[in-house]
Amino acid sequence: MEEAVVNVPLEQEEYIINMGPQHPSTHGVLRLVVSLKGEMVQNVQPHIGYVHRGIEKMCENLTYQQIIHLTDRMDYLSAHINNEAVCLAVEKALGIEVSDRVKYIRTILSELTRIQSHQLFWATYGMDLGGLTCFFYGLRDRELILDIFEETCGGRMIVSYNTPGGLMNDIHPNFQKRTKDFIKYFRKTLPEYDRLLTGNVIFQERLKGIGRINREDAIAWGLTGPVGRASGFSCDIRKHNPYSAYDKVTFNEILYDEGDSFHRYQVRMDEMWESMNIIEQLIDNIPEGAYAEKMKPVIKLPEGEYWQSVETARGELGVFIESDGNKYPYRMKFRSPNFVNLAPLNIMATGFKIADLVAINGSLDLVIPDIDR
Amino acid sequence: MKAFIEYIRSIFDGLISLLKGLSVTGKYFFKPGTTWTQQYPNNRKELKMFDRFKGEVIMPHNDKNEHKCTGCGICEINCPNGSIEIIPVTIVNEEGKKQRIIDKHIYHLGMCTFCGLCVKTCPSQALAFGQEFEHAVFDRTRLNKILNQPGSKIMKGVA
Amino acid sequence: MDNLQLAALAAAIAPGNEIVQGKQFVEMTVAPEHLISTATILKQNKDTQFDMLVCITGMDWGKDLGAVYHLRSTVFNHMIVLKTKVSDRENPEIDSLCSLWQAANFHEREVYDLLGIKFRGHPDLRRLFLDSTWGYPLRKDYKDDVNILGR
Amino acid sequence: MKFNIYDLTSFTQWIDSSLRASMSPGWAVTVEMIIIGLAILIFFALIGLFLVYAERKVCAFMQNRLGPNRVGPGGIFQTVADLVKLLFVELVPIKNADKILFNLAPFIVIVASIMAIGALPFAKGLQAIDLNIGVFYLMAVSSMGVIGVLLAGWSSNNKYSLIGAMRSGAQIVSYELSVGLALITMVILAGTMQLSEMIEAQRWGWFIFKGHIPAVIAFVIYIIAGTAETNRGPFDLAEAESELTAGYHTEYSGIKFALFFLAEYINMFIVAAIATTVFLGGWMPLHVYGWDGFNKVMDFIPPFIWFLGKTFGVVFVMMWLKWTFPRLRIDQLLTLEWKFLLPINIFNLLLMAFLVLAGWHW
Repeated sequence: MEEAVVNVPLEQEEYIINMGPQHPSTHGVLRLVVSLKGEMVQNVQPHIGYVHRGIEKMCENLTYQQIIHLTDRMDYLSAHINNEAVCLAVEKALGIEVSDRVKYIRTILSELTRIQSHQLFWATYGMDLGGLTCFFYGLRDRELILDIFEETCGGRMIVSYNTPGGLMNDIHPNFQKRTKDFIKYFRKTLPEYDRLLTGNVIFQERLKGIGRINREDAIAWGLTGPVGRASGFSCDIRKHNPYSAYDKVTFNEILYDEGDSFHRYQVRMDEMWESMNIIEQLIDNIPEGAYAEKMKPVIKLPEGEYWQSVETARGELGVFIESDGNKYPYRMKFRSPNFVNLAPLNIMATGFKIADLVAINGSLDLVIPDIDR
Repeated sequence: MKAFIEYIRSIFDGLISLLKGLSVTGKYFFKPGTTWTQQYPNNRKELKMFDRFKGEVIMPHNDKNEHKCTGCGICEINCPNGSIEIIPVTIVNEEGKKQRIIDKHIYHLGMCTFCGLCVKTCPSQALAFGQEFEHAVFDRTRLNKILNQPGSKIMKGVA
Repeated sequence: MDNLQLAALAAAIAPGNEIVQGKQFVEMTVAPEHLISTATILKQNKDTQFDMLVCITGMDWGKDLGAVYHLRSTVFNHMIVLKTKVSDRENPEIDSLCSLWQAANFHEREVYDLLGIKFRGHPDLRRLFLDSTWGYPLRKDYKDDVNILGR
Repeated sequence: MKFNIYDLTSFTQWIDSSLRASMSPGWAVTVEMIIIGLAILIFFALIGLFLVYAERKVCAFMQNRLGPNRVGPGGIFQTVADLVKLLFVELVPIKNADKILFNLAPFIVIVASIMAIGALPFAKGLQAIDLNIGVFYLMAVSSMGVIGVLLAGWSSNNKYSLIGAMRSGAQIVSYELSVGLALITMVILAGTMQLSEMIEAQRWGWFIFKGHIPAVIAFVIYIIAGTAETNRGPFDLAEAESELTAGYHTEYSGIKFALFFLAEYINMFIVAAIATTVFLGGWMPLHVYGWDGFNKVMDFIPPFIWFLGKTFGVVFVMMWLKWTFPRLRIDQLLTLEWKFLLPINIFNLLLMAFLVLAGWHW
C-alpha cells in the first residue's frame, strides 16, 4: 500500500482510491490505484501479480504434453486456443503436419471458444455498466457452447483437448448436430443482445468517445485483438498468418477507426457473427482422417527457438519456446494479449470519470490470470 | 430551429431504444416456460453428465473385483502435478513366478487438474474418468483416494 | 519480402551485428551498447518499418543474461528477432526501448521482475508481479526452499 | 358498529369516538398516535419484506431464473430468513468513523420514509392525517431521506461512500425539481393539494385520462424522476456496485444495513403510491361515465385492493426499468434532468395551465 502511494504523483485536491484487488468491476484480482480529483481520473496505476503462479517457470520442469494443461489456466476463457498455440509450436518444431480433420476440428472449437468468450464479455460488460440482466442472458447462451465442449472434450472451460500431434479424442458423434443447433439458436438470439444493450441510448452515451486510443498508439503499445482492431489496426493473426484451417475459410476482419470503448464492444459483437460464419463453412465438411498423429511418448524438440502466434479472443497469444534438445523446454514464454492490453490503461482513462474507468477497463476484456501467468 | 428538431428527435430516438430494451426483458417476464436454470440438488436423479465428463479418475473393476492396472507407473510419470502415487509390491503368483503388482494406487483428487494424460497414456486402459462431481468434503485428507479396491486382483490377460 | 532478403537488408542498414539465418525468423545478435541504435534504424527505415514490438523475452543462457525482442512490421508483416546478451550477472543492464515502443514498458518491467535485468532509461522500473523480497525466479540458479520446483 | 370494507370512515371514527368517550382528549390523541404508529410500523415491515421478495422474483423471471424458492412455498419466507440473518450479523465498528452520525444516518433515512407513509390515503377513510397540503407534505418529507444518505457517506470514513453520497446529493437536488413540477402540473388540474379531495375528483376518470397528453407526459416524467429520487437503477449511482462497491452503505452491516435496504424499498413504494394517488386515482375504482353495470363491478373490489394493485403496478414498472437498463453516468444524469426533463416539464406545466383555463379537462 505505502509503496503504491509513493509512486503516484499527487497534486492538490487529489486523492487515491484503491480499486481492487477485490472490487466488483476489475474481473478478478486486478488492483488499480486510481488518483482522483473529484470524480475525474488523474492517474491509474495497475498493480498486478495477485495470481502470479509462475507458469513460465513451471513449464521448465514439464514435458510438452504436460504444459498443455497449464495453458488452460492462463486465459481460461480462450483455453482451447491457448492449447492450440502450444501444440502448433511443438508441431512446427517437430515438422509434423497434422491431418485436415484435426485442423478443421481445432478451428471450429477455436471459434466456439471465441464466441463463448465474447458472450461472457457481453454479459459482464452489461453488468459493469449496471444492466444486470445482460449477465444472465450472456451466461444462458454460453451454457450451450460449454455443453458442446463438455460432450466432446470432457471439460467445460478447462478443456485440455489438444495434444501435440492432434487431439485427445475424436469428436463426439453429437458434436456436429449440437453445434449446428447452437448456431441456429444463436443467430436468433444475438439480435436480442443488440436490442437490449447495443442500441440502448444510455449505453451508447456512456461508451462513445470514451477511452479513445488511435491507431499509431495502438501499434506502439502493441494492442492486439478487438482492442487493436477497434482502433483500425489490422492485427488479426487468422488473416495475416493463418494457422490450422483459417486459410480454407473466408471471413472478414472487423475493423473500426474510432478506437473508443463502444467500438471495442462492437468489434466483439461483429466477431460473433463472423465466427458463426466460419463454423458454418467448416462444420459440414470435416474430412475423414486420423484425429491424432502417432507421436513418441517423450517429445524432444530439436535445439532452437520456436515462435507461434495465434489469435485468442483477446488478441495475439505468442508462444516462444527455446529448446536445448531436452524433453523439457529450456525457456517458455507466453506473450499474453491481456498483459499488453492492460498497459495503456492509464493513458486511456486519464481525464475521464471513475464510471468511465469501469467502462474502459471492461472494454479491454481483461482476464487477470492471463496477465499474471 | 434545426437544433430544436434535433433535440426533439433525440428524445424520441432515445425513448424508442429504451422501449426496445424493455420489450426484451418483458418478453421473458410474460412468456412462461423460459426458465433455464436447473433445480440442482433436487434433480440429482435425472441429472446425467456427458459420457466424456471428467469428474474424477477412477479404476474400473469388474464383478470379480478385478482391475487392469499393472502398476507400470506410466500414469505417475505423466501426471504434471504429482497427483498419482503408485506403491508397488512384488508377489509370487500361482505359476510360481515373481510378479510386480500394485499395492495401492493413490490418487490425490485435490491436486488433480483433469488434464487427462493418465487416462490417455495408460497402456492397459486401467484408468477412466468417473461421473461423480460432488467432491466437497470437510477434511482435505479425504480427497486422497486409493483407486484399487481392497482385495482386488489384476484381471487375467493383462500383462 | 522473405527471410533471405530481410537478412540482407538488415545487414546492410545495421552493420556490425551477427545475423543468423535458416531459422523461423531472421535473428540478429546485437551488442547491448548498439541495441538502441539498431532498433531505431530497424524501426525507422522505410523498407523494414518494424513498428510493433510483439514481445520481450528475458533469457538466462546459463552464463549470460539477456533479452530476446520480437519485432513485427505491421506494414510488411515480417518479423525479426533481436537478441542481446550481458555477461554481468550481478548487475545486468540493458538500454530500455520504451522511447521507441511504449509496449516495452510492461515487458521490460516483467523481465526486470523475473530475471533482474535493469533497463537503463525506463520511466518506471518497479517489480511487477512479485514483491521486493523475492529473488529472480526465472534465473537458472534460482533456489526456492519453500516451494520446491522441479523433480 | 358495522364494519364496511368499502368505506372505512365510520370504522376509524368509531375508534376515535370510543377512545374519546373513555379518556381525556389528550390521552385519546396519544393512544391514537401509538396505534397508528404501530400499524404503520407493522405495515412498513411487511411491505418492505414483500417488496424485496417481489423484486427478487420479478428480476428472476426477467432473467430466465426462478428466484428464491427454498424457504417456504415459492420461497415466500426467504426475505424473512434474510432479515433474521441480518439481525444476527455483527455490527462492525468502523475505525475513525464519526460514531454519532454513522449510527444516526440509517434512522434519518427510515424516519423520513415512515413520515411519508402517514399521509398516504390507503382507502376511503384509511388515512392517518388528511393534510390540506398533502402533496406538498409528501414531496417535502420524501426528500428528507437524502440527508441520511449524505450523513452515511460522510461519516463512514470511506472514499467510496463519500463519492456515493455526493452523487446522491447532486442527484436528489436536481430530480426533486422534476418530481415537484410534475406534481404541480397535476395540482393545477386538480385545483387542490389535499389528497382526499384529489382522489374524489378522480371519481369519473383518473387524472392520467382526464388530463390528456400533459398528464401522460407528467406521469412519465414523474416515474423517471421518482425512480431517480429513490436511488434505484438505472439511476443507482449512489450505490453503483460496479463502481463504488456499495456506495454510501459500503461500511454498514447487520441491522443498520437492513434499515437502508428496507428504506430503499419503502421509498419505492411511496413514490409509486404518490403516483397512484395523483395520476391513477388512488383507491378510487375505475369508473366510466354512463356504464353503470361496469362501474358496479369495479366498485365491488375493495378500495384497499385497488390502491395496492395500482401501486404495485407502478412498482413493477420501476423494477422493469431497473432490470433492463444500464446505469447512467453522473454527468448524463444531470444532463437528462436539466436539459431534457426540466424544459419539457415547464412546457408541460404551461400546457396544462392552458388546458385547465380553457376548460378542456372535464
